[in-house]
Amino acid sequence: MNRALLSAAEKVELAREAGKRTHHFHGGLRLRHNKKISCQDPVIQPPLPASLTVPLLQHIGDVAEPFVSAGDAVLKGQAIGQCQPCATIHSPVSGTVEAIENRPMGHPSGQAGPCVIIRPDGREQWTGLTSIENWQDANPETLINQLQNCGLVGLGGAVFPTHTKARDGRNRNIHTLILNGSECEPYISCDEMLMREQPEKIVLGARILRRTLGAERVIIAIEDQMGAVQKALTRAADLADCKSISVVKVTTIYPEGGERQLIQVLTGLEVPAGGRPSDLGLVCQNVATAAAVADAVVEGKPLIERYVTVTGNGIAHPRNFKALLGTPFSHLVALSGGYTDDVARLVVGGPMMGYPLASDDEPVVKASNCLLALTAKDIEAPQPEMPCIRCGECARVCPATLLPQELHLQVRNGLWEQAQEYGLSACIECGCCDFVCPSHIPLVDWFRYGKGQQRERALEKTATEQARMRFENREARLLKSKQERAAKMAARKQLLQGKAAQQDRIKASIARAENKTAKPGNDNPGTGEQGKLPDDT
Amino acid sequence: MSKGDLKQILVDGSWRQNTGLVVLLGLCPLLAVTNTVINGLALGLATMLTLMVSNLSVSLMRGFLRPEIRIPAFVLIIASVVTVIELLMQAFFYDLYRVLGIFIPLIVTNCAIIGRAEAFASRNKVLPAIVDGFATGLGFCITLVLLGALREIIGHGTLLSGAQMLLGDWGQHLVITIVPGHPDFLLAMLPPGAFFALALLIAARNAWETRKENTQNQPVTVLNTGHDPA
Amino acid sequence: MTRNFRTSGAPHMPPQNTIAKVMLQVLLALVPGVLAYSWFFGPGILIQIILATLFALLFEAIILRWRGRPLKPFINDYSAVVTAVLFALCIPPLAPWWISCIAMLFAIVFAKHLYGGLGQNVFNPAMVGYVVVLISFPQAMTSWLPPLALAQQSPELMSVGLLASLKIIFSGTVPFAGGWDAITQATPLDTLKTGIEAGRMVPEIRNTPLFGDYGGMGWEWVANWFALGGIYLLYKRTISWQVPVAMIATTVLLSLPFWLADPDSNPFPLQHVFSGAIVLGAFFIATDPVSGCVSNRGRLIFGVGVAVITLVIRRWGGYPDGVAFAVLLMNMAAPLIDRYTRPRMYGE
Amino acid sequence: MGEHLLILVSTVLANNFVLVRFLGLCPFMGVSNKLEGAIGMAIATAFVLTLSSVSSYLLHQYLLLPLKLEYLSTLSFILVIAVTVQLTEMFMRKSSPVLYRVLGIFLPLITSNCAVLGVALLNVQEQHNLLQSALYGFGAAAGFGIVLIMFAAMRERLAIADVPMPFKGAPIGLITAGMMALAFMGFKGLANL
Amino acid sequence: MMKKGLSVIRSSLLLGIIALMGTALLAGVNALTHERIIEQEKMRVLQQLNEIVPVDSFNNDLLADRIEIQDEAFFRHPAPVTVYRARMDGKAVAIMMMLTAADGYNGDIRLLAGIDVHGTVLGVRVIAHKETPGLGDPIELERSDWILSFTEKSLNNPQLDGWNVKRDGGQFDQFTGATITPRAVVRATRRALQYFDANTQALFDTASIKAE
Amino acid sequence: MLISILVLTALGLVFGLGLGWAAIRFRVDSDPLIERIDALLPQTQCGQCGFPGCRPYAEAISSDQADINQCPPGGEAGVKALADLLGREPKPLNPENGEETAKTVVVIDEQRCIGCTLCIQACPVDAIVGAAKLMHTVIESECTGCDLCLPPCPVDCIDIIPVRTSIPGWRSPRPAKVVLTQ
Ligand SMILES: Cc1cc2nc3c(=O)[nH]c(=O)nc-3n(C[C@H](O)[C@H](O)[C@H](O)COP(=O)(O)O)c2cc1C
Ligand SMILES: Cc1cc2nc3c(=O)[nH]c(=O)nc-3n(C[C@H](O)[C@H](O)[C@H](O)COP(=O)(O)O)c2cc1C
Ligand SMILES: Cc1cc2nc3c(=O)[nH]c(=O)nc-3n(C[C@H](O)[C@H](O)[C@H](O)COP(=O)(O)O)c2cc1C
Ligand SMILES: Cc1cc2nc3c(=O)[nH]c(=O)nc-3n(C[C@H](O)[C@H](O)[C@H](O)CO)c2cc1C
Ligand code: SF4
Ligand code: SF4
Ligand code: SF4
Ligand code: SF4
Ligand code: FES
Repeated sequence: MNRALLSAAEKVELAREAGKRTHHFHGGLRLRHNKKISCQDPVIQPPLPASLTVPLLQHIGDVAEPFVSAGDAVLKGQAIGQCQPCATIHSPVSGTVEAIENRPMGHPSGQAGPCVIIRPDGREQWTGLTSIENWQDANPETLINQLQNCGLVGLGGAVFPTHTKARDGRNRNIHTLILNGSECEPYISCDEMLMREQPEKIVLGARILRRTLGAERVIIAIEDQMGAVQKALTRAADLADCKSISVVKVTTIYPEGGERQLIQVLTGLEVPAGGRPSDLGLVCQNVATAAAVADAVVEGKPLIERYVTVTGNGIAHPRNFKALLGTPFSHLVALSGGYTDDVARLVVGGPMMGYPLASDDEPVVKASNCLLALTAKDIEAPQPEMPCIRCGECARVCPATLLPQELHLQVRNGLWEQAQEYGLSACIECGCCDFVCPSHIPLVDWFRYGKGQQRERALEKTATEQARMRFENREARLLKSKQERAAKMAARKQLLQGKAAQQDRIKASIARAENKTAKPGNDNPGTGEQGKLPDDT
Repeated sequence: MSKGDLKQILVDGSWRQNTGLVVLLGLCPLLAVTNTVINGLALGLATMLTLMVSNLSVSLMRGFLRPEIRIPAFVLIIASVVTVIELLMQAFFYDLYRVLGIFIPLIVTNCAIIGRAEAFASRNKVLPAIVDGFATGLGFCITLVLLGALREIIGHGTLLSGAQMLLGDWGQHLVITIVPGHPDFLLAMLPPGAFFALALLIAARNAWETRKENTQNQPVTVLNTGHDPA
Repeated sequence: MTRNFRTSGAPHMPPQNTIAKVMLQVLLALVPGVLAYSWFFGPGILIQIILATLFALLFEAIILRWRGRPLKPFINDYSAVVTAVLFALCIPPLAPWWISCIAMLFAIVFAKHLYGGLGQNVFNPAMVGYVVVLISFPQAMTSWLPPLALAQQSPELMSVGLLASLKIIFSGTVPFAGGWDAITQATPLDTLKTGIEAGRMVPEIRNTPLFGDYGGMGWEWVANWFALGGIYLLYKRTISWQVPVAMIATTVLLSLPFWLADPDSNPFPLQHVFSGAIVLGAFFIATDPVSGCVSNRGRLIFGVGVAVITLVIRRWGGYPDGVAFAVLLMNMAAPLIDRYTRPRMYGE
Repeated sequence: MGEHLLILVSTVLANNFVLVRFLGLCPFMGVSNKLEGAIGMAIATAFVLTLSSVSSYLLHQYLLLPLKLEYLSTLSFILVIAVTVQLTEMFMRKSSPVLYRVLGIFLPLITSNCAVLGVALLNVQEQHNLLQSALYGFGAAAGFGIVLIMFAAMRERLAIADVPMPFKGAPIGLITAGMMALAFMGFKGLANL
Repeated sequence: MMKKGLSVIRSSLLLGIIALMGTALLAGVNALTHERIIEQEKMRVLQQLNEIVPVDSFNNDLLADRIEIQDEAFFRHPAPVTVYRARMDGKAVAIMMMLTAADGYNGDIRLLAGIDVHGTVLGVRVIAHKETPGLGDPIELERSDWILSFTEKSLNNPQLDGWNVKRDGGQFDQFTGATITPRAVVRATRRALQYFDANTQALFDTASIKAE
Repeated sequence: MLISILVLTALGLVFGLGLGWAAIRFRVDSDPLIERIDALLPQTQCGQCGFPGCRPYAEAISSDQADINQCPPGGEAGVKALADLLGREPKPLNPENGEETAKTVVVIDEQRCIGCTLCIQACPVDAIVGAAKLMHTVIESECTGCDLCLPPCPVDCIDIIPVRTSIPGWRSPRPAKVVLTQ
């Protein structure tokens, strides 16, 4: 059966069988896992740092407007910033707002942005929390509002506001919620630790989300190397007496944690290009998001802390933390025994998709799942960048079945239309192509650049279109008013010269008649023909 | 029309806007008949003659031609001139006529000629038109000869072989052997060699022109590994 | 404690594969075939490989210098060596030294660097070099040696040792009485072609000692060893299966009906495969990533195209073998094929 | 049948008009920067070439030969061609202005595409009959079109390649054409016409 | 309407006038050169013939005194063989046969073979061929003297089996790497001699002169 | 000889007639090209091209009244796009029309604005709002940066500022050139 040829409805039907058996996706890489090193010790909650930097942009969307100003006292969990319809930002501690200023804020750009700097008072005094104890009976809309008020965003990396996704899901007949626990990038182990330590919370979150979305069932997808996790999750599901949750193991292959790839593995179907999982009746959320949902709904706790892995060959004692948002990474590094001597690069996220940090002063944000310290040896390339030899390795591993070698040339040379046609926007920036390229071309950098340019061009195009319309409207308006004025003037004139005009008309008709007789050779001077003449010339 | 203008036309036609090397028109004869210098020279002269006569006539007629018959009219004029030349060659240079073959009547379609008629002669007075025809023809002829020389030397190691076809029997003694005992390098004689030779000629001209332009501008030796446009 | 770090885009694990490794893999895969070649046909081929490599590197260095490009990374990538070796495998083992020189000039300078160098050439450099010398010096390029075994058997032929080979290659003259005619012979494909054109039957032609079990004597074994190397490359995923499979399958399938219809004037399909450059071409030449197609469908078309053109040239054309021309012709078509065979993207 | 096939094979492959016979090179070099334009040119040329091949054959056979006016063949052929082209041009300008813009100055210059006159003259030289003339014209145009389109696709790749300065543009185009001619040498002997 | 009609007529008139002037010019030049062109064409053929048969050995009009024979079975080629006869004061001196060998490497080879009345080869020339340049083209006189090796030979010098290339046990050299081309030329020449031998009478028969 | 002259003259006449007829029959009336050219222009409506707005310039290009290199806001990229569409060679911007500059917008200094409405009348895209005698504001997202509102302002209260970029508006930079030295 060719799954690509099915109709949309058939695909949704088929997607209901998600998880029954696993499928393959194109390409991908088997990478060394390197997760063990950070899973040896239990997760600890670090002591409070001297000050916390809470960026006002920790999600996809606009920068939040702060509610507080320098000098204000804040309580733990108090909302300190919001923008409609983004996720709310909360204070992770109780203390004083020292300043609101631009600081490096853990954004991939490395740019500074508005942050609230809070000095903790050490009392850890919570603000008043509103929880929804009886969530089983609550209206989904109430739940969604609760998620929004608690500042929930996807913790799998995209930090997309959860309430938006949930609200959209309610309108789209979601039948299956997929919890993404297949943390596929090397080194990162925060989701695994979470699933080991708090399976009940994840199951609870899954049930709440299921209700919120109106889905029938939940699939928790984990990697086949996480044996203990499966047991823990299944036990938790059994304890909750929840039949609709199943735990599915998928083979470890990067980037299977990518939503589209995971869906392909679970259903054998592809999310339509330019579409979303909800087109198949699916919603995918990270397991940590689910745990945070449980906290938010049952305890009313906003999203102020998350699991963070601090690992890599550049860290003396890699481990996981349950860190408050806003904690500087340097604080966590110090608690992990500090750096080794040959540390050379800091990365937030995994080695494949993470972004580099210029300084370890930057704070933990909602998106920070891992701080990876790499040594010079780790990042040393055996060869400089060379021209592409079109070997096709990149295309073989590309999970989006693109032709990275062609895309690269198109982006590099600004052939935007062609790049569009070759699916630049379908690139998930997974880095597989980059990793195998024998020419060491920074393909993903090029694709990120290209996608940025394309977005820019699209914006420009709408702006241009808008300007054109406004210009044309204005022209039309001016023309109309001019004509109206002229008509008015003419009417006045006519009124004045009524008589004279009449005489003129008589004169004119006499002249026409004379004209006719003066041209004997022309026996058919159709009036239409004459009328058209001025146009013709 | 001052002397300076005419000189300008001469330089433009024969070097700056050289049909073969810059404008890339008239490529077919340029590649097809240049396996020896003499062939090139002969066709070059014939083309030059055609250009001058056609420019002259087009310039004379420039007042009357309406757009829809402009091209047919030019073509008619050129074709007449070329046929005359063809008949004369057939009568007086029969061997050459046979060697150049179909490319003599095809002078008619040498895009350069109609191009000059259209772009220059139909807009200018008679004298500049003739000078332009001469200059363009000269440029074309020089290119033909250069290309012929390049191919003949590389291919055969000789120059001016077959001169008797153009000059009569005494031409036989003009043949110069540049590389004695040259093992024929057939590539130069075959179609691919023609393309390569012209490419090299144009590249040489480009290199010459750019060097002239920026003698003080030192070329940078650090360059990208690949695909970035300059 | 604040520390500052160097930044650079993801991924943060540099690829371990390099161009040099890829090219060395190809060279390694060629070793069995080359050894078999010199076993069956004498040491001339080894001299040709060394010569061609030296010339290739020389021209590569000169042109890199002229273009103002760094020498080291581009000399060390071994791509010029692959070009040289593949070219050397196509020419008669005793071709004079300047053949390599001229061919490498065209391969490295014209076909490769004028197009921008490594990775940007449209045509297969080795084949460009080969075709240039083939059409320019047909005599030198058609003076093939018979297999050593045959030369030792037949009274009118001489076998050529290492010293004699050196002498012939560098002086261009034959130290034996009887000249070239005493040491050279037409290749099996040529014999077949001229034989068929002269109206002889294929079985009858194949009865001459020049032929082996299914290909030419000696040639079939060389082809086998090249195939082995090719399979190694397939296993290593240095080449993808589409080109070799398409090419060999098409050769068989297309020649089969001809053979079935008239076995007397058409060779057996396997004979097509194992004579001439089909095997070498299928695994090493048509697979050149740079001048080939990028998509899998495109590669299939490429392989089919090479095989079809080769057979057409063999059957109706003026050359006994057409692999080199076929590869160049498909190189020409590759950008066009690429334009129309973009693979289906995820979700499309 | 066989003979007609031979004409096609010969004009398209063995004696390709552009690469082997050197006819029609100006549009070959001029309209090959964009694949789109090349395809348009190929189609336009196929149309004009077949049409003018036939009409000039008719002219020659039924007017010039009976009247013993062979020496007027060049003149009258070119006239026929110019008119065919002019009509095509006007038609195209009306029906597809964009294509018309893309082909730019080259459409009127099909007149001076020597392939067109070349076909007419060669038809006479080789004493083709009507069908043969039509096939010859069509084959020539097909050969022209095929190499033009492939050339254009290659040139799109060349446009973004790191070609050495003096070779940028026309020279590398010519080198490529030379390589194509080299490849076409392989068809030598394919059709011994 | 009027204007449009006028412009049509005007264009056609103009084109007509230009055509008229062009044609007038051409007709004039043609009239002047016509004779000479025909002369030139004749000269060319004569030149080829004279290379083999000395001009002073005959005094008839070679171009007029010719016959065409068609014998596909014998010559192995469908093309007619043109035979020019040289006579001195009406007495047979030699013939020249323009024949075609089909078995070249790349198709037909056109040859001119001169045979004197005693059956001795006066000379052979290759008129046209498509053999591989560099391999098969030493049959041209411009490339090598090989073609001269036929001069003075006849059917019994050498004996019949000597009329072969060396590789086939005959007397004539082949070229290194190319046997097919010389083989074809040798065979064609031998056939010409054999045909002459068998049909000497008929070949010189004046009755078959074609009316020009 | 006479025949030949007659024949060819007749041919010329016939063809001339045919062409003349065709010239009328196939005359081009409208030009959809204008739309396509206009679509490539930046719609800044600044008039630097020498035409009162982008569309008039598009019309001028299509009728060969103007060259393709006269629009500074479109920049080199714009010229190239036009050249591609029209099958011409790209050329550098005509310096007479101005230089390609970074994109800007304007703001009205609300303190100094006297509410004269002169700028509103000048703005080709209605990007300024305000009423007579009241303070005016530029809608930043709709301003094309054409600067046409500057000259009429009697109190010089309009300032040009670069387009503000925010962090969400951040775009990945072009990867650095890899430089390999000899
Ligand atoms: C290449 C790639 C790899 C990803 N890997 C993971 C992963 O390992 N775990 C995960 O939860 N999300 C991963 N994601 C994010 C998922 O695609 C998806 O956005 C997420 O699971 C949705 O859940 P959230 O909204 O709760 O974050 C990855 C995304 C991409 C593009
Ligand atoms: C209602 C809605 C639901 C979405 N659901 C998902 C989702 O499930 N997974 C995801 O990765 N992105 C989701 N997105 C995000 C969009 O697909 C898209 O990635 C986002 O708008 C950013 O677009 P940009 O990066 O092109 O600006 C959703 C967006 C909307 C508006
Ligand atoms: C491309 C090519 C062209 C050839 N051209 C000719 C030719 O024109 N004439 C010829 O006799 N042999 C030609 N040959 C050689 C014949 O195929 C054949 O090898 C030769 O005639 C046999 O002679 P030998 O026994 O001396 O080797 C050519 C071979 C090749 C590969
Ligand atoms: C699988 C493979 C096959 C290759 N085949 C060729 C070949 O046929 N000819 C050649 O010149 N280079 C070949 N190369 C080397 C390299 O791709 C070539 O030098 C580039 O074309 C130079 O830009 C090959 C390389 C690989 C990896
Ligand atoms: S892996 Fe690298 S070298 Fe190979 S095709 Fe892709 S981009 Fe080119
Ligand atoms: S980064 Fe983009 S192009 Fe590269 S493998 Fe991943 S999806 Fe494919
Ligand atoms: S110069 Fe200004 S008005 Fe003219 S086209 Fe460009 S943006 Fe539009
Ligand atoms: S506000 Fe000023 S600069 Fe902006 S579009 Fe209007 S007139 Fe132009
Ligand atoms: S000269 Fe042949 S097309 Fe221009």
